[in-house]
This record gives sequence, C-alpha cells and structure tokens, in this order.
Amino acid sequence: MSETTPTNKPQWAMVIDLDRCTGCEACVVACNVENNVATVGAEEAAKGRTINWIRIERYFEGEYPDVRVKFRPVMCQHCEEAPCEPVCPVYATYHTDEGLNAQVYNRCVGTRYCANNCPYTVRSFNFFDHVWDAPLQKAWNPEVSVRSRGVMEKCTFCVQRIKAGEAKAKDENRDVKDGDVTPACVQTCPTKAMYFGNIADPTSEVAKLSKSSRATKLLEDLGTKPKVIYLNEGE
Amino acid sequence: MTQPILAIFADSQEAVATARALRRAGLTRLELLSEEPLHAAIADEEPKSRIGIFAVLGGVLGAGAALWLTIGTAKGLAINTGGMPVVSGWAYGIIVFEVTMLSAIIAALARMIWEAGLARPGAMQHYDAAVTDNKIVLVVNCEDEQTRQTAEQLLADTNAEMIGK
Amino acid sequence: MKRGLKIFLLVGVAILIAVWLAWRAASQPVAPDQPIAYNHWQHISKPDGPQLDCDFCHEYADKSAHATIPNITTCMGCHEAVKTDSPEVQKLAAYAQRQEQPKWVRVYFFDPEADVFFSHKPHVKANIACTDCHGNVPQLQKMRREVKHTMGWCIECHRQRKVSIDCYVCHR
Amino acid sequence: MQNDKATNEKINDDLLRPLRQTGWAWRVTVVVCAIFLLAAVAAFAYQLQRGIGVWGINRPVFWAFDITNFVFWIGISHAGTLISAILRVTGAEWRRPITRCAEAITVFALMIGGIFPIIHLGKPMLFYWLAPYPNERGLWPNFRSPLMWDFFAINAYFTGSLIYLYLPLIPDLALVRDKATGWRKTIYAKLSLGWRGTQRQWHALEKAVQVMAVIIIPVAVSVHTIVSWDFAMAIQPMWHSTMFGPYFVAGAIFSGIAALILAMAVIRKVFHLENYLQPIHFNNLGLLLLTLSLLWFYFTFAEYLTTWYGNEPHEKVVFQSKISGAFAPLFWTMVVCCFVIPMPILAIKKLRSISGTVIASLTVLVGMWLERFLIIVPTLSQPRLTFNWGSYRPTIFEITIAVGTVAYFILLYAVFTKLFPIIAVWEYKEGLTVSPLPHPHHDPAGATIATAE
Repeated sequence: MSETTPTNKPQWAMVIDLDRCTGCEACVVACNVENNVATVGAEEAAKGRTINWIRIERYFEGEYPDVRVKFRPVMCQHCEEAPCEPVCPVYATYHTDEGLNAQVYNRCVGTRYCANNCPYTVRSFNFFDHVWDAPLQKAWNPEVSVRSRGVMEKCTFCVQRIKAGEAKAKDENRDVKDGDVTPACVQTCPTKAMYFGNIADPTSEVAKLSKSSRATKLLEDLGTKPKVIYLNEGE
Repeated sequence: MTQPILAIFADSQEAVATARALRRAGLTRLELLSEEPLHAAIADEEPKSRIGIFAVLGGVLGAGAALWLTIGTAKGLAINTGGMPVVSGWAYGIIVFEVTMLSAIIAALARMIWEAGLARPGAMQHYDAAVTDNKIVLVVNCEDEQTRQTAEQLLADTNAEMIGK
Repeated sequence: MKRGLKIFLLVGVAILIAVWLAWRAASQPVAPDQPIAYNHWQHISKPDGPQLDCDFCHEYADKSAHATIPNITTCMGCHEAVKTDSPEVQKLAAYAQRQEQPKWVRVYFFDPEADVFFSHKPHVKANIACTDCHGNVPQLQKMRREVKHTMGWCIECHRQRKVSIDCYVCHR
Repeated sequence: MQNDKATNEKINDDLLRPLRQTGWAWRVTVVVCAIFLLAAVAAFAYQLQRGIGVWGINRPVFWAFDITNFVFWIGISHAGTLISAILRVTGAEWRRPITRCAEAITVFALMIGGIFPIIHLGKPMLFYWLAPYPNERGLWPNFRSPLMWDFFAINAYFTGSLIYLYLPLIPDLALVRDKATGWRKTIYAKLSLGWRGTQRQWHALEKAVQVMAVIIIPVAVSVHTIVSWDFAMAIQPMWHSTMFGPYFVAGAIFSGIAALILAMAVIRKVFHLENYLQPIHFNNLGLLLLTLSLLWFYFTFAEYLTTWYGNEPHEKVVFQSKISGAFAPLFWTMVVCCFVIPMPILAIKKLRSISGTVIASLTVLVGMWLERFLIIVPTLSQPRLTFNWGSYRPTIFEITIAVGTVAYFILLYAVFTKLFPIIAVWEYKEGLTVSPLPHPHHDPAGATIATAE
C-alpha cells in the first residue's frame, strides 16, 4: 500500500480557509441537495444516524467569559493512503487514478468496516430505506444515485460535477483548469472559504494555497495523506 | 478364488497368533477385524501409510492454487486501485496459508478413505457384526481348495467359531 | 426405497424442466407492445422507404446522455401527408390532434438499483455503431431488446477498446 | 488384552444409552431451545424486512453485539479441535472421554459464529460476494481485507474441524450401525462408509487423525489471530495493537475450555456418565483453565499498562472510559469474572472440584463475552474527532438474536448427543487396553479406586 505510481490524470483536492469559515452550514445544505442525501428524521437523528457528507465541527476554546468558537467543515478527506480502502472485502471502496476515494454503492454489502477504520468518522450508513416526503423526491439530482438501504455513503467531491467538467474540457480538447469543476459546497460557500481544483497542476489555486504556511491536514500524523487542506486561523 | 473363511475369536491374542500361523503356512491374504486397533498385531505388517505424503502434496497444490487465486486473478482482472499496488504480499500470504492447510486436510482425508478402502461398493463384504461385540474376526482369503483345507485345519485347532466354510 | 427413488427422480426432473422454462423465458428478447406499432425496418431499411438514419429521429444521441425519442411533431412532419390511410398513422394523427405524446415503453434501460449513469454522447463520438449495442434495429419490424446490457458486456468492450474500467466511469 | 465381555457390554450400554433412550429433560431442552431459536429467526426476518437499523448500532458505533457474538463464538470454537489436537499430539491419555465433546463444540460454535458476519451485513443476501467465484462482472473480492482472511480462515477451520470430528467417529458409527435396526441402520451404514475395522483401516485412521491434529493446530491458532486482526489492522485507538493476536488466541482457549467444562458437566449429569467423565478430567481441565486465567490477566495487564503509560491522548480517552468512565462497571465485572473469581477457585485444590470448575467456567464465559464487547464498543464510540462521539444501547432484536444463538448451540448439541455417541467408544476402550488406568469397571469389589493423578 505504500508506493503509488505516478499518473498524468488530475489529482483533485480541496483547500478550506478556516479564517473565513463562519460555520453557517450553507455547504451542508448545498451538499444534501446536490447529492440526494437523505434526511433521516428526528428520531433516527437522536440515535446518531444522521447522514452528512459534510459537517461543521464546532469546538470551544478558552474559559468563560473568554470563549472562542472554532468551526471546521469536515468531509471525506479523500486520503491518498485511505485506511478505509484495504479493509473493504468487496472493493466497494477503492482509489481512483484521479486521487478520489470512491464508494460504489451497488457493490457495497454493508460490512461497515470502512467506517470503523475511518479516523475522520466521515462515512454514513443507510440503516433504513429512506422516505422522501412528496414532492421532495422531485428535487432529486438525476446525476446522482439515491442510495438504498444497507450501504455506506460519503462525500464524493461531487464526482458528477467532476465528470461533467472533464467531459467539457475534453470537448474543448484541453486539460481541465480551475473553474471547470466546482463542488456544491464550494459553489455555495458565502464567504468563499473553500477552493477546489487539480493539485497536480502547479498553476491551480489549490496547489498554490496548499503551499501556504498556514496549510495543515487533519490528523496528519496518521499518515493517511488527506486531500483536504485546511488553512489555519491566523492569530 | 473361493469364498473366504471368517473365523471369530473371543481373544485377540489367539486371533493374532492364528493369523501369524496362517501366514507361515503361506496364506497371506488375511484381514483382522477388530473393534479397537490391535497395536501389537499384524498391523506392523501393513504397508506404510502415505497419508502424510499426500497431506504435503495437497498442501503444495493448495499453495499453488492460492497463489493463482490471489496474485493471478488480481493481475488478470486488472482491478483499478488508483495507482496502488494490486498485489499485496503480506495479505495474500495469509490467504495462501489458509488454502494450503485446507487442501492438505482434504488431501489427507481423501487418501485416508482410499487407503482404508472406505466408501466404495462392496466395502462391507466379508464382515460379521460380531466385531462390534468385542470379538476379533479373521478373514482368510483362500487361493484354491488346497489352501482352503490348510486354513480350515489350522483354524479347527483353535477356539474360533468358523463361518463361510 | 424403490418408490422413494422414483419420487425423487420425478421431482428432480420437474425442477429441471421448471428451471429450463424459466431460463428460456428470461432469455427471450423483450418486445413490449407500443402505443403505436412503429416499424423500424419500414423507416430505415425498406428499399422504397424513406431510408432514415438513426439520428434523424434519435437526434440527441451524439449531443447528450440520452438518445431521446422524437417529439410527435417530428413524426407529423412527414405523416401529415404520407400514408395517412394507415391505421397506425391515424393513431399518430389522433395523438397529434390531442397534443399528446404517446407513452412509449422503454426497451433498453438499466435497472435503477444498478446505479448506472450511461451517456450516449461519448459512445457515439467514439464511432460505436448504434447496432453494436442495440442489435439490428434497422431490420426489426417490432422493436425488441436483442442485446443484454450486463455489466460484463460493458466491461468487455471497455477492456477491448482500452477505455477506463474505473467504477466511477459508470457508477456514482 | 481385550476387556472382558461384561465390561464391554457395560461400556456399550452406557455410551449408547443416549441414542436409545430419550429422557424428559432432553425433550424439554429441545423444545425450549427451539422456541428461543424461532424467536431469533423471527427477529432476523424482521431485520431483513426493515433494515439493520432495528439494531442499536449507529454512527460511530457501527459494530456492537453482532461482532461481539461473532468473536465470542469463534473463541468458544477453540475449545474443541485445538484442545483435542494438542492432547492427542502430546499423547495425554486422560483426553479419551472428552475429545468428542470438545470437537463437537468446535463444529457447532463455528456454525453459529459464522452466522454473525452474514446477518450483520447491510445487505445480508449479498454475503456470497465475499466468496471468490467467476462472475460476468469481472469482480473479485479484495484479498487485502481482514474480512476476507476471516472468510478463508473460518472456512478452513470449519472444514478441518468437521473432518477431525468425523474421522474418529467412523468406528463408532459402525458400532451403532451394528446395534441399530431399520432405517437407522441404513443411515448409519451410509455414514460409516463401510467400516469393518480391519487393521489396515485402523492404521489409516490413526495416521490420518495424527496428521490432521498436526495440521489443525496452526489453523486454529491462525483463526483467532485473524479474528483479532479485524481490529488490530484498523488504526483506531486501542485496536491497533500488536499483541491482539496472541491475546485473542489465549482468550479463545480460555473461554473454549470453560465451555467444554460446562458441556461435560451437563452431559455427565444428564446421561449419567459419572464413571466416564470423572473428577480427574475436571481437575485437569481446571488446571488448564487456571493457566489461561493467569495468562489472560497477564495479557490484559500488559495491554492496559502500555496504553496508560504511553499516555497517547486518543488511546487514553478509551482507556479512561473503561477504567473509570461509562464502561467501568462492565470492565470491572469482566476482571472479576475472568480472574478474581475463577483464579482462587481453580488454584485451590479443594475447590477445584466438578462444581468448582463449573462455577469458574460460568463466570469465565460471562467475563469473556464482556471482554469482546469492551474491545469493540468503547473504541468505536470514542473516535479521534471528539465531535463525533456516540454511545450504544442494544435493542431487543440484537438481544433476541444473541440469546437465540445460545439456544441454537444447545439445540445442536442436544441433537448431536442423540444421534452420535458423545464419548468416543472405541477410543475409550482402546484407552483401557493400552494403559490400564485404575478404573471402576476393573474393580471386582465395585468400590471406586482413586483415579490416577
């Protein structure tokens, strides 16, 4: 699992500027709508069975009255050395050559091992078949599966948008560039805290920002090599 | 080839001694049937068992099959792992170990059944249920009438009850 | 014992026959009845017919994910004048008059549980003939499913043409 | 060298009696167990229909009762084949009456343990996707997953154990065949494969059992090591431990012996086999149990000490929750059940009686179930990113299934004792011939001589 072979495919990555994040959760809403993420209802949510592809983690720092609130949007980190991948017995989660950590819903048998081995706890499970109150099912994104019961799901970096962006670039006979692909969360962020692009292209915004002195990765010491880069808050 | 003689003994030592006497008289196609293994008996004269060798062979075969199952299929199917190596020696080693042991067990079982002449038609020929009544049954296969008479004479001197005369 | 054996054999044979029948039924080409008995052969292959191309009607095949079935006005473009005496064309005209689209029954589709996102465009652009995936439709009097679109069938072609077999190409 | 006729008939009579007579206790057991089993089947059917959400699992506790039971039962399975194989290889004569009870435990425990990985799936009907078989999709299982190792290891162990149970059973099946009548005779004749008891057959059988014993020991060790790797391969706090392999194997044998002692005690009482399963067997197994109790304590101590001393924050959180936090009551119950109660009982010779070892075994089984639960749930409920901490509470469905599988085990065992001699008749008789242990049947006066120690 250690060596990776070089590829000329784009390597998708995200940068999140924590200085700009206000914790408004617009990204969460945008993600739910874009990706047909089910709403489980209050009762299930109380049991801890919400499905979120992105969540805003909220932490408090300091003692009252000098309390600071910190927000951190966390989604699948698309680790280059993802702990979830080798443990899946059926290859339902694997690494694409574009650096995405893929989840194939109709291959998933639901061992939930991947979720247990994810240090970021970003994987959600469909414990039941979800009911979409009419007419909400009419708002389903036709480009995204509606997951059935018993499978794992998680952030895909809006792979449907990536595929569309790549197809557009191919039609125009060029490489993908910044702006071709914008995941729903990035598009929606009102404070422009999120950036998305091809980190293998040194001219892209994410590649430049990833070299910032503020750049960190979540639980970096685990060696998972996440593809989501956080820009720490300046003091 | 005539019908064999079945001699039923109550005492295992007498049965073994008779078997040895018959053997000395040139009757070698004998079988001693008993309810528990007679360790000191003519078991020593049985051909050497090849079950161990077959277990090893089965293991080697299993290891080969497992190597194909893991490395061969992983390479053949070219599953996309996004640049990660498809073949993982450590993990595949575990699969190879288990399959090796499994096929060694199955090979040993197959060889045992074959060696013991079990599960084949006619396996129950020349048997007497006295065996499971703690008796020893000596099955004497006679080539011709002459040897048959020799056997009958020898057996007549013992306490055995004879069947199939 | 003898009787038991007979019953066993009979049941076995019955099961075999049932399996064979089920398999035969499953392997029959699917040819649903359509609201109008459209005849592909007549429009494409008939020597003195209009000899249309596939994309004359399925005009978005090379432009989008869906090949699309034409709007009824496309049909009426010709059938306003042509073969107005045919009962099927009269059905068509009646639809047109009601400003209603016939409810065509899909012949080729993926099971929704398969989570397949297929796009015609890249396949047409790669110069794959329509008949490669849809069978010899130009010769069909009644549309039917001649090719089974199983995953193995898709993968096989992708492998041959050295196209990516990444799961994300089709499933997401 | 053969046993006298009276002794022989007495042994046959005693050991085949369970096959001939059916007592009311047996019937009641079977009916009660069947009811519990049906309840579990109903719970599973409901789960199939509604989804696995009827269980108490959630995010982040994705595994709980299901995998606890899986590990527990696979652990129990180490009672039989492994112990029996070790005793056979080392030529321990006292093994003779207990090998079959032990081997049967393995087979049934594996059957039950193997159910859990299937029913815990989100899509249980697709369990066969874990098997490598050619398919038109060109898809193959991922041999890098510890769950695949489990699949191979458990299948190898189950097949091996089944064969290992069956081989020494063949002569006994022939015995039953000769004693039975009617349709039973036909069935036993088929099962005994035409065994006549020729010296060549005995020779082959003994050789095969010897070879199997040697092969099955490493397989058994590998099985529970691999089960432990389901956790140890994950990078979660207090799972990612190098010593989980031996820790789990020791724990498995520990709980396995406890199950064996219980099973033997029940068989002894129900089928009146007091002359066959004697205090010496309970004493010797009790000593083994004592050794493993000490070993278990040593492993647990080493595991928790390194976590405490290392003071790694994420691990420390899980550690504290077990020692003094929400899981403390369960944790300390486990320590009491696995060590504090059984250790003195088993260490003091006077207490190491049949009832003493049975009490120790009962507490060990409870403690070891808790141990597996405490390995799985505290780690999962406290993942690294504290925002996602969760908790877990089992639902009635999980509990029903857990209880139902216990009932299923008893049911399988009860049926087994009805169909096959639970003590290997020929092995027992051979034991009397080979090494004339002081034995009640040899005592003309009828007074029981103290058994050899």
